[in-house]
Amino acid sequence: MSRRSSALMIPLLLAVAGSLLAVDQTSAQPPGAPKELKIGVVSFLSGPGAPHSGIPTRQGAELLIEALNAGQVPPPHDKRGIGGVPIKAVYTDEAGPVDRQVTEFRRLVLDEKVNLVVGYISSANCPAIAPVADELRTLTVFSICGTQRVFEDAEYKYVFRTRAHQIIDALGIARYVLAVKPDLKTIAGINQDYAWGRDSWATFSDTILQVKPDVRVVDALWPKLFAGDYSAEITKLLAAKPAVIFSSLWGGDLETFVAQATPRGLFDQSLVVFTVADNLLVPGPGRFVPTRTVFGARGLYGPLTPDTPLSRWFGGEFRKRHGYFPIHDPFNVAASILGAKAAFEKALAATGRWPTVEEVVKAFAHLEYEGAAGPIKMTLGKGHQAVEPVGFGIVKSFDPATHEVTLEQVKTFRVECVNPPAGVKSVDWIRQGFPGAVCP
Amino acid sequence: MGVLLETANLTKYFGLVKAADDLTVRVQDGELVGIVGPNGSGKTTFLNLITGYVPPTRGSIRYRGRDITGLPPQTVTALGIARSFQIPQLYTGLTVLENMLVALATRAGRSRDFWRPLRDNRRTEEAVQILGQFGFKDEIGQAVASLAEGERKLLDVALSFALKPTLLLLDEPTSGVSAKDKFEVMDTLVGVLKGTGVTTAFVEHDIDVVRRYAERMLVFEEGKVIADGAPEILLADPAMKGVILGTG
Amino acid sequence: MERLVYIAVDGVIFASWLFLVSLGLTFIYGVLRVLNVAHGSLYALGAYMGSSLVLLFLRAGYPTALSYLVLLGAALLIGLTVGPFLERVFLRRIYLKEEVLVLLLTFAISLMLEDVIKLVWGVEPYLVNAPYLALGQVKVAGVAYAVYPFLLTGIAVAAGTLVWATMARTRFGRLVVSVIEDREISAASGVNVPLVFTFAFTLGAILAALGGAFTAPMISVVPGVAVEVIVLAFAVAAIGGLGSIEGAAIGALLVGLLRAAAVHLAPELDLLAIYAVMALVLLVRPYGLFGRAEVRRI
Amino acid sequence: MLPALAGLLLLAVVAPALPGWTIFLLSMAFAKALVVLGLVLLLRGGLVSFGHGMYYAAGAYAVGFAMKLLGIREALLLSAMGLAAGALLASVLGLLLARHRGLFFAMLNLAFSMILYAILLKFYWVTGGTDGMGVRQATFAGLLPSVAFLRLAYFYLTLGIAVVAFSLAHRVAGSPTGYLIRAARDNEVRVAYMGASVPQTIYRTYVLSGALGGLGGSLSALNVGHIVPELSYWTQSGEFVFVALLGGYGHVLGPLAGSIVFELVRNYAYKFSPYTWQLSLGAILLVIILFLPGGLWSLFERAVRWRTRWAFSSRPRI
Repeated sequence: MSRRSSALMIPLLLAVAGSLLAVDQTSAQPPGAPKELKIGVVSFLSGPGAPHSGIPTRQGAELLIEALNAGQVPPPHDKRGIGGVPIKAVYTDEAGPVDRQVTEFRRLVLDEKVNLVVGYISSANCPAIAPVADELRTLTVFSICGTQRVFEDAEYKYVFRTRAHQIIDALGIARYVLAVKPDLKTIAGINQDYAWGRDSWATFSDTILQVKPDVRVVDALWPKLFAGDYSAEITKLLAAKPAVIFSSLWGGDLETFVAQATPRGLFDQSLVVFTVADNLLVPGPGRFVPTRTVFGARGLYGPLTPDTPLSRWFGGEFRKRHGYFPIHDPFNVAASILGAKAAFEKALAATGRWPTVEEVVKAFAHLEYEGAAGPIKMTLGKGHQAVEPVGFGIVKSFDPATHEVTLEQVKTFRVECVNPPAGVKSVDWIRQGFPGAVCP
Repeated sequence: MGVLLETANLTKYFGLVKAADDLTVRVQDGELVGIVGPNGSGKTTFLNLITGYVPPTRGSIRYRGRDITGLPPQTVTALGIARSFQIPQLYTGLTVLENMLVALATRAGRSRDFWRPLRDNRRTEEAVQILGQFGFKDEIGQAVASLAEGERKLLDVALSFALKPTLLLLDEPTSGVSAKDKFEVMDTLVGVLKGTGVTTAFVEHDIDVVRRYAERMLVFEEGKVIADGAPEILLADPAMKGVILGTG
Repeated sequence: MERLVYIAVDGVIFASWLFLVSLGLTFIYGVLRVLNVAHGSLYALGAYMGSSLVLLFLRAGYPTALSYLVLLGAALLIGLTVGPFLERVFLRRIYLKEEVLVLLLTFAISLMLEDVIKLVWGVEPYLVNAPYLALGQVKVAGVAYAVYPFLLTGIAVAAGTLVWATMARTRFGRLVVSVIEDREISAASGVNVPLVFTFAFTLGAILAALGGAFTAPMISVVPGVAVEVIVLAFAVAAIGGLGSIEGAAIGALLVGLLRAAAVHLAPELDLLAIYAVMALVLLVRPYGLFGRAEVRRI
Repeated sequence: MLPALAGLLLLAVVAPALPGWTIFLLSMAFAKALVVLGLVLLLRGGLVSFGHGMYYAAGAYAVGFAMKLLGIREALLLSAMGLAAGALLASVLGLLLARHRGLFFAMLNLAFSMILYAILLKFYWVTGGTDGMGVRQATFAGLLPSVAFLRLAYFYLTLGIAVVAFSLAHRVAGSPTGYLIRAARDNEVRVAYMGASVPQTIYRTYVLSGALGGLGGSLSALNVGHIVPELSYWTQSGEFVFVALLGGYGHVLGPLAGSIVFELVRNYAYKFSPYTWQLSLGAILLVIILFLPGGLWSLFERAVRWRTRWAFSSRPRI
């Protein structure tokens, strides 16, 4: 990824520009504005979710919020803070039982008096938090949460998700597989035995069979979450010799699986596709990404990140601080904060005074804005659920020094190809053969 | 005077050890029987067999003409056979009074009662009265853990007695009680029992105690009953005395 | 036919790991009658210490061949420091009190250690698999297996035999047994019971750390490994009959083989396997495979 | 008991003045305290269950399904169904568990709870798997409280049920069965030699305990509005055991004290050390265990011992 090198000097220029602009921005305080805007940032700070999702999310939020307050973010988000108001972040841990999360959300809103909440990674937490957000009339922007059901099974007024749901990963990677292996005969899956794993596998296999009904599903393995040992699963996959193996493993489980499967030659035998492969780029001793596997980053992130001024700046700054180009989690939380910023400022522009939360959520719905890695369109779920393109490539090489992979046969799938149209449930859409899908 | 308890060829092996060897014993209504014999001669095993704590290897036990062989302690006890223990078996976490109240509640078949309080006036009254008979006055509020060995012994007996049994089996009621207190303890016991006419068998080491209180004496050795009769007659025979004292 | 071979091999591999992680737990329970929840944390400490020491070792340019000794060293380091510390400072205070209370204490300790680990090693995942790769592969029934897991089997057997031999053959073993039989009497007969406890707990801690250290090369060591391992260790120990080493071995084999069978024959049951075994065993044998009910003297 | 009731009454009066998040926190504390109370009844018999999350989950999912499949929305009715679900499950498993003692009782409970967890997870097309299922707002006597009063309504529901449950439990603790379970803990042989059945006493207590667990679960489901299989995960059960011992089981009010303190401590641990809350939580609990082995309740006990010597003098030593 040669373009990265050029990305390094740009932030300097921006920093200078930002500090020059800074002067007249402080004076631009809209009428009725609070002196600071409090944002609750929720992500896994402990437990297995921390290393690859929670901590990167927090790091991304810290970076962006500091830069916003300093007015150092490149256009179109160069306005200081949110609507000129500086941001104060309150970070908290997403680990712990669901009732604890609901208590924590209420504490953030009613005790810490945060103006909005961003974050949440676990699909189990978002459906629990959303109704509470509406009850407390608090703008809440989910940064990840895989499941598509949040907005397909319910409607929320104050809740938004600024990244695409799980469907694009598994559906997109299925399309990718069919593109690079037109003569596909057999598939197998190894996914953690919980909702994310189930949904991902269902989406993948349904899509494959929908497009190519003669494909045979030879196996579906369900190791428990955080199993730690995959010898038996690997043995079975080696014996079954499927052409393609689909996996939505993430975090430590993904790394453990890769570590145990590589020496046994699983990746030489079958084409293994990982929807969350970018987790392997998180720095740490002994990192490696197996070559000749299909690399997914849950959207266009990590090595697939489109080259925009914002992505160049964010990626560069993040690398400076943490030694690697950000994977999807930091980009996602940045998109959530920028989405809130855009919504606030849109409402602000409309009313000319500091907006009420109702005005903000009204402005947020169906918003189209520049995210940290390309445009975000709030299209689905009555304008509360974003759609994104997605891309994949096959790993050619991995450089442990820079934590970067080189991909080949990179293919990206436009929004209309991998996201269901508004008002259609993903599952039905796949079963009906993707009506209205526009694919390259 | 009918037969209350009757064992036929009662035998118990622990591995190769014969703890009970072909015991055939009859106990009549209203008797006060002393069971003697050296350590390990099978006295306690005899009680354990009757009360179903261990099942016999062979033989049968009839109580009031009914076969109770192999019935568990709780059933045997419910039929009216109560026992005390060599090592007092008490509820150490409860007070003396509460121990007694539990005994009275279970006797009244209230052990499954979820609702009415254990500690009602009538029951407390009776408990205090029975405890009084056994010499418990100020201690009744104390936790059992704080009692002296002799008191524990008495309470253990008192609990068995409180069940209003037809047959009361006492396992060394005076062991652990100092020599001089022994007779005091036994006087209290026998005093209480006399009035009620409860048939009683008690295991005892001290032959003076047996001579003084028992109407009839069973002598155990190596799991067998080697003699059965009035204490004064049996104890007249020095050989027998040797056996009992374990010196023969 | 191959399938059976696979089930057997995969089963034994998983069983070895299970045995290794439950040995220390069941041993400590056997001697101290303490269900040590912090066992999982000691395992995690062993894993982190193992990976970071091997990492330094290799970066310093030493040969991978010796890294196995480093893993062993890491286990001893953790066991010999943290073990006595926990026993002397905390457990010591509440022995002979309620079993559950001690259990509670170890739970609080494990909570704290979870974050202590985070503060010492950070949250970045450790994947130090050089020792794993160094041993290469071997083909079994046409399928490539990494050799390392078989080393794990060896270590499990060795550790098990060692503990067993210590208990059966050495003076320390006899002391421990006497303490298990009756604390009061052995104390009265001049046995330094507190010291025996410290030794026993330390040995248990070493075993826990050993499990972690030698698991480290085959996994990515991340926060939360402690939580995942402790309940497995409990289950295996309970199945075997808490305190019984041979029981833990049989229990581990049972669970290992059943899980392997589940993966190969009915993947949907993978999650259930271990708890199903545990429930069935305990229903048939209320005190575990090798456990005995304590009969009250009357 | 009376001073405690007075305290709760006071709480009920001042509730509307309390900050919103504490209302919810207290509601959860009370709901969980019911499960813990169930555990404590067993603990008085020397039995620990590492699987009571299973009854918590049973109650919660009873509510979930009653709403989803039967369309029942009446709060009291739903709680009753949670209670029934817990009792039903316990009355079946109790038959298998009555023979077990000590850690094996604990571990068998754990096994069952994990099996329930797996079942809830496997039948994801009904249960929503680990993503769980939502629980809609319940009605009170047919009325749906406005958002402003919703939390308060749930709080009063939970508080009310808790007060009733605790009073009943207090009465049970004083009943022959209540004493007999303690007697069994001390000496099963003697219980048998009084003609009572230990297994039966355990069974009856276990069913009651399961019912309380189910009740707590149903209230938790109503308050949280979302239920997940993790309710039955062993870590949740562990938390309950922890709170039980934290509160102390010398008195049926121990669980209430323990539950409230635990929720508050954890809440402030999250607030003041979000990155190391486990360390803070662990440290605080460690101190309590080392210096208050009798649990929090023993504090209160010491205070009132002189007045109510008899009532407490015989609490199980821990």
